[in-house]
Amino acid sequence: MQDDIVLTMRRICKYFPGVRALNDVDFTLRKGTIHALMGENGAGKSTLIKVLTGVYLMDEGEIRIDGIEGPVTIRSPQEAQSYGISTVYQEITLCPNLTVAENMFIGRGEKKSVDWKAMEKRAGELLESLGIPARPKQQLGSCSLAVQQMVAIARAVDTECKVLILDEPTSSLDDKEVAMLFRLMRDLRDRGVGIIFVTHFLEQVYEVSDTITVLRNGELVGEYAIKDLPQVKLVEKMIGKDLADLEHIEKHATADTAAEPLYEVKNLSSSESRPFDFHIAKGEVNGFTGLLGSGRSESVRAIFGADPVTGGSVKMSGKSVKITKPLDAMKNGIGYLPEDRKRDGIVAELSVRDNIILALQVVSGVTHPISRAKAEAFADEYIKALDIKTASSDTPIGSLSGGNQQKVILARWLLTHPQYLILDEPTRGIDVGTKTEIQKLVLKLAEEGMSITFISSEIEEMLRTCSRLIVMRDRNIVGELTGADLTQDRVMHTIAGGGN
Amino acid sequence: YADDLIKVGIVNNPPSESGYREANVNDFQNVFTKENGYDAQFFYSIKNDEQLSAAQQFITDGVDYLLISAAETTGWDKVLADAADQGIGVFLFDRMIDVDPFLYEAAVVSDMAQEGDTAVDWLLAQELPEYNVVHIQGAMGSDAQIGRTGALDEQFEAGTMKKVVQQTATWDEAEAKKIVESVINSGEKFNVIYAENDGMAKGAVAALDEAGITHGIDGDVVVMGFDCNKWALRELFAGNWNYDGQCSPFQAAVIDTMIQTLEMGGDIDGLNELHQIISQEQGFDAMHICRADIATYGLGE
Amino acid sequence: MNSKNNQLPARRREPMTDTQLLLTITICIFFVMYVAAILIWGGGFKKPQMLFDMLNDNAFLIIISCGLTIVMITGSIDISVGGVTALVAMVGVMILNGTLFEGLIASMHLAAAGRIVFAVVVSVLIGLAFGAVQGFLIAHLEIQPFIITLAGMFFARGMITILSVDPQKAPQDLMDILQKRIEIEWLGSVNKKGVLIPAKMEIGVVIALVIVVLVFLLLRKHRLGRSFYAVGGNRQSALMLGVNVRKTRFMAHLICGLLSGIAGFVFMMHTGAGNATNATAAEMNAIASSIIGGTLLTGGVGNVIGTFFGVLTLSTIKAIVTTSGLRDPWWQSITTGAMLAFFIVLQSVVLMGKNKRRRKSEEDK
Amino acid sequence: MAGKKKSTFFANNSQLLIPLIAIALLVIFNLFRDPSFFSVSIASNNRGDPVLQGNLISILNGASELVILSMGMTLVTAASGGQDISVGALAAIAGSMFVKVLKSGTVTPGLIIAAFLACCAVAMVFGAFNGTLVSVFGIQPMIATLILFTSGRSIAYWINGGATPTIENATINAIGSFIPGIAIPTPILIVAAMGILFALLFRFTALGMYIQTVGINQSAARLNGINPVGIKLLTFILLGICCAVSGVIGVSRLGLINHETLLINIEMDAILAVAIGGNNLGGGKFKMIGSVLGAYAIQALTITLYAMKVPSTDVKAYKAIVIIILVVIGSPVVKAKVDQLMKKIRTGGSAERRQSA
Ligand SMILES: Nc1ncnc2c1ncn2[C@@H]1O[C@H](COP(=O)(O)OP(=O)(O)OP(=O)(O)O)[C@@H](O)[C@H]1O
Ligand SMILES: Nc1ncnc2c1ncn2[C@@H]1O[C@H](COP(=O)(O)OP(=O)(O)OP(=O)(O)O)[C@@H](O)[C@H]1O
Ligand SMILES: [Mg+2]
Ligand SMILES: [Mg+2]
Repeated sequence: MQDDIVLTMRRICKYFPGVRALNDVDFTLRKGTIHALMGENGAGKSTLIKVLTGVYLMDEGEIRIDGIEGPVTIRSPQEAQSYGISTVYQEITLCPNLTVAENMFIGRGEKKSVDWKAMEKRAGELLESLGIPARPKQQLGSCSLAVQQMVAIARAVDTECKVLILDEPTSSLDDKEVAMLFRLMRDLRDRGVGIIFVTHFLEQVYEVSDTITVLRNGELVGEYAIKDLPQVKLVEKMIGKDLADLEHIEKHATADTAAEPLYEVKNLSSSESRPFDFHIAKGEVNGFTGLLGSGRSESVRAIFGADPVTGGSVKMSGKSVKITKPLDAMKNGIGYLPEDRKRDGIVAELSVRDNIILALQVVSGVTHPISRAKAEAFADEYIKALDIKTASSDTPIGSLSGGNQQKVILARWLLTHPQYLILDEPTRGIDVGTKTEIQKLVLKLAEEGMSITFISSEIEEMLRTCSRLIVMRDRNIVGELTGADLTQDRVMHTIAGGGN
Repeated sequence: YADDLIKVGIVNNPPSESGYREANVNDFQNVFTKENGYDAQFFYSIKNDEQLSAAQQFITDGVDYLLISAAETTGWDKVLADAADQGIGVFLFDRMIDVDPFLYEAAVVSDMAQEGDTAVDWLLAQELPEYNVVHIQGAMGSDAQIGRTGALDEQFEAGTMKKVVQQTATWDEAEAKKIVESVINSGEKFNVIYAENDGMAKGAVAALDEAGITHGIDGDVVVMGFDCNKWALRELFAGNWNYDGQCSPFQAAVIDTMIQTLEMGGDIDGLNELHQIISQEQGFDAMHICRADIATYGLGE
Repeated sequence: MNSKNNQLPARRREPMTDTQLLLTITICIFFVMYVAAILIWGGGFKKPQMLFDMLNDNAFLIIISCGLTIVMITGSIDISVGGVTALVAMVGVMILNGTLFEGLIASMHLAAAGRIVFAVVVSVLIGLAFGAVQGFLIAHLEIQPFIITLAGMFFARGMITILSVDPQKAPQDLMDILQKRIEIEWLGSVNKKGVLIPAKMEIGVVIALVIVVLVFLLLRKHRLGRSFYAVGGNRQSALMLGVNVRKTRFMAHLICGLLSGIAGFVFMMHTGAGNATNATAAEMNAIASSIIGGTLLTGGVGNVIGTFFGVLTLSTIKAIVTTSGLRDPWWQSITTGAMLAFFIVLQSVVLMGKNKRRRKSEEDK
Repeated sequence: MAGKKKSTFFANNSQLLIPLIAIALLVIFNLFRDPSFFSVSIASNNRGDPVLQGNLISILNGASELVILSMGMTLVTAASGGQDISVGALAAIAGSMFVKVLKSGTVTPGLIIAAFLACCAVAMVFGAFNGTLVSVFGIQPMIATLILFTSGRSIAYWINGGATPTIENATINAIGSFIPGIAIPTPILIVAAMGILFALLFRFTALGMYIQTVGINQSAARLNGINPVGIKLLTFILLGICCAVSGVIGVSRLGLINHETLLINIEMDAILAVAIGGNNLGGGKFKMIGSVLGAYAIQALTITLYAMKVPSTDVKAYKAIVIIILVVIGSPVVKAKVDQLMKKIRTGGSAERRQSA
């Protein structure tokens, strides 16, 4: 083994029923480098990581680790930790019932007894130094998704490790937090740690990585030095074809926002949100923007009746309607793709097919079951249309890759043909190719007359799709931007408090 | 006024268990009333440990007398010793328990072994050409089961009767039916059903009826039960069953008298060395039973 | 964002977690109920002995409830605890009265004390055996705990009657040793004859209390104890956090088995009797006690102090019904059910109210 | 293509493996032990009507209440991820109501129907009580149903106010044993009817999907317009109806109700049936047919042990051993090990195929 190599994986194969998740994949990690692992949704990135950390047992191949004679077999994450591999998994894997401090220390070290004082002190220091807004004694379940993600990162970086693995750590972080994370990563790199970094944000890859390995359909495409692989090339390698039109999204003519609104609400409030006014015209795409925790999600949840509605008067196409629970909203042609896919979106053990038809089924009513044949047809249609990677429509959605799960949920709502669709972070965890596809899809649907509210933590994405942005701060609407005001600067300015 | 009343704690089995128990519970509820000078607390359970707890709490609660019909025959030593420490008089009723006789004032019980003997003697007197017995037992470990099983076991051991099957149905009618059904399915010959209470006999008979096997007077199978519920005696009267063993549920009056004697400062006399008072009981035969017997000795409605 | 950063980690009291709240409710209701019982029914409740009675009668239940709490925290269940308790009690009695292992005991020339020690060892071994086999099947073969432990219960109950259909009784001389009670003069009361009877507590209660403390420490301070919570909170996550999930689940069942074994011996010390219906439905009471004390069947949440008060609460409900002078048999269990219903609904309402309030207060911030 | 179909069938129904293995093992065992175990004969009962007889009939007949309860239990388990331990008590309450109404006058078919409706109504009310505690108050099912488990049989006794009231009536007898002229025991027919009703319910509504969704992810269910509270409540009410039907069967078998022993301890068997049927007791996906097979397997086991004259007190110990053997065979881990072995054997074959392609 070469001196600076900490980890080699050779000819790794991993099969799932009906899927070849990894096929003869080689991977090499060097000391003191940040190595980006790239690929489309379902390319096998997470699987490779899980094989490396003993969550899955590989079917073939060998793993060698610096300082250890011969190939190692890693049978559990615990063993992986003992080899100095520290991991942040894609789906947050912490225990919601334990405190923040415990989550950072459980399963580590050899000591048999738990020293709460010392542990909480250490956790407090760590949280503070990383600027994570959480208290050591706080129950993890009461933290927001972003904070949980940060805690997972804090745990991983605190471990004395040779290899640090970060599987999409940035998907729910804002720019500031991402910057902080990168500082940390560089610091660790300088101390000789080898870092595997997975993300779908290309800019981030180019910001911190030294090397890139690309996977496609479970196969290795190649390993490249960052300077040898410009962004366009990378995308080509990932999706396997030339996609020149990727960046070309033609924003459609701004819908007539002054026209009779399709949906309009005055003083809407829910148990979670403050009263606000909102409206959207037919064929309009608008969006809520703001910092993490500024109340974007709570606002759209109120529109959909996802949280108990406490007040407000709603009009659809000028007529007063009552929307207090999701079913009301669905009956009025509103669809809602929630931001927390795992908690609010997928029904893990049900098949992809059932997950796709779920909302349509509910709208049609319990006494009108969708026939098996029809369901098959719908499922096949959307699996094809959205290019969902799944062994079959019978596969439980839980075993799909994160990005593909998201597509299934999107398919679920598209199938109901809503008049008004709310998308809360629909592109989280989605690969670049598909992200663009989704943006295009949004615009196409709007052109066809659907009204869409689009929320994304990536401001560029929103600028590209929305014709009106509602800016939120501290759970209040603080501004609204349209037309020429739709620039990154203006948005940041408004968010920061210079608007109004 | 509570001071003039004699405080008694009565630990019994729940009346829902059987017609026999219902009669027994009613008997005690009717005798140990305010009008008769008692402040009575009742506790019902078929679980021995719950009965033990309740008895212990009655003791702490300061009752003057503790009346017990135990679910199981063992486990009572310490409770009764505590009662003695506190100067509480203990009476056992209906069922004996396995303790030192000096720990209680008197036991007013049925002699279950004798009930079994009476029934088995009756059976032997029938002089059947052969005895192939299906024996359905009550809840294992209860005084009634032990006594009624003992007599039959002797015959099995002596070889005078053949044990086709011996199973407990835990006083459960439906279970009894299943047991007999399985015997019928196995094709084994039997001509006696000895069920340790009426309900189980009824369950057994239902299985016979379904299989087209006749029973009762002139039937292929002799049916025997215990407890003398009115409905069971009617079956006897109709000739569907052959024998029903009586088990008197009425012990309250006797205990009442003894308590009154003790309260007057008297002594309870005429007890045997086990401090027992045995209820007078008999068995009924389908050939001899008359309507008056049903009215006099039948339990329930 | 910045202001949030500075404000949040500030040292302020953590809001009560659901567990702590449930624990508080249970303890409060227990005391309220007990005081009400003293005021309304007086009599026995005025004497400290009533509390000791409850402890004496339920020492075994406290022990198995501790075991169940552990198992439930890991998100599992053990239905066999009552059966194992009864089996151990039966075996213990049969060892003491010489029907079981007669030859072995004779060959070892065991005196009274030796016999008791032998019974203790066998009790513990039976408990461990049940725990180990069940734990192995559940943790390593990943079979649903309910099936395995229900089978365990069937097996234990079946073994009892295979060992002896007839009730067994331990010899009085040995019971005199085992049933020695701790007498507390100053908590005693005067009986009808004017003699002072001290309050009496059985050895089993001491064992139970020690176990409560040990389990508390295990759950709070030991690595294994924390792993129980992690595994119950989210098994997959716990695995990925580096917890040895299999070993943790195995240990939970092993400890639970061990505790059922000890509980069996304590039960035997209490009654000195072995019979088939011993500790009937004890598993249900143990589950109920744990839940009332704030343990969730879904795992990850629970504590053993709550369980202890859960047992006391259940037995107080029963004691109130027993001594309140209800004449009609059906009203006794209907009242028990109604009190239970009232209790758990109250718990749930307080919990929901708290969660609502928490949301409100966050809103106001 | 056909091969693919087949493999998906097994993949979809792999959970039925355990009950099917159970039944297969029992059949093989009994064939070796005593082939006449399976003989079914037609006899005439004491009223002169033809009836089917034999161990198979006893198994099918005797399991009826258990099968019906396990159907309902499956739904409750799926939706709420917990189990109802009050089913035996609730059946006793329902049976008690049935008897109460029947005793109120002369027994006519009209009265029987009225009695049945009354007992269904009562059982549904109590089911709704359990369901409300679970769905509205968020109480764990096992503890919520502990209330009726504790007091249900007393309520049953209280309704009738007597120990073991009996009803002698030919129609009732027909419900519990045989309808004159039909040789199949009526309880088997009732089970079939219930099965068909449930099949129709799931065929003509999307209830199955609703229940599974609620059981797997309540939050997602709510956000897709399903009312989890309503669905859970509904499953408890359906279970209530199952309790009522099995209560009526239980009462009719002997024309008597013993409030203390009617369907005693059946809750554990019902839960066991659901689990043996391959359903996850933590809720979510379910297959009712699995529970039904599981229930029959349990009954077949009991009857086999009875036929072997194992003392009924000891039956439990043997039952335990058989159950353990079964679930070990069906365990996912053991299955994976076997799969690995099979794969090793098959890799040789597939390599050849690849070469030929
Ligand atoms: N447990 C599993 N069972 C069955 N199939 C699985 C399982 N886990 C992953 N797969 C399949 O393996 C393939 C690779 O998935 P993986 O999660 O590694 O993708 P990924 O590259 O991480 O994608 P994403 O960017 O969406 O996270 C997918 O097709 C997925 O459906
Ligand atoms: N001041 C606060 N203190 C504690 N928690 C907060 C605070 N503000 C928001 N949160 C929590 O943070 C979470 C995120 O809030 P919300 O979803 O409304 O924000 P958002 O603008 O949609 O951000 P994002 O979707 O990017 O997380 C919510 O669960 C909310 O309860
Ligand atoms: Mg992934
Ligand atoms: Mg959000």
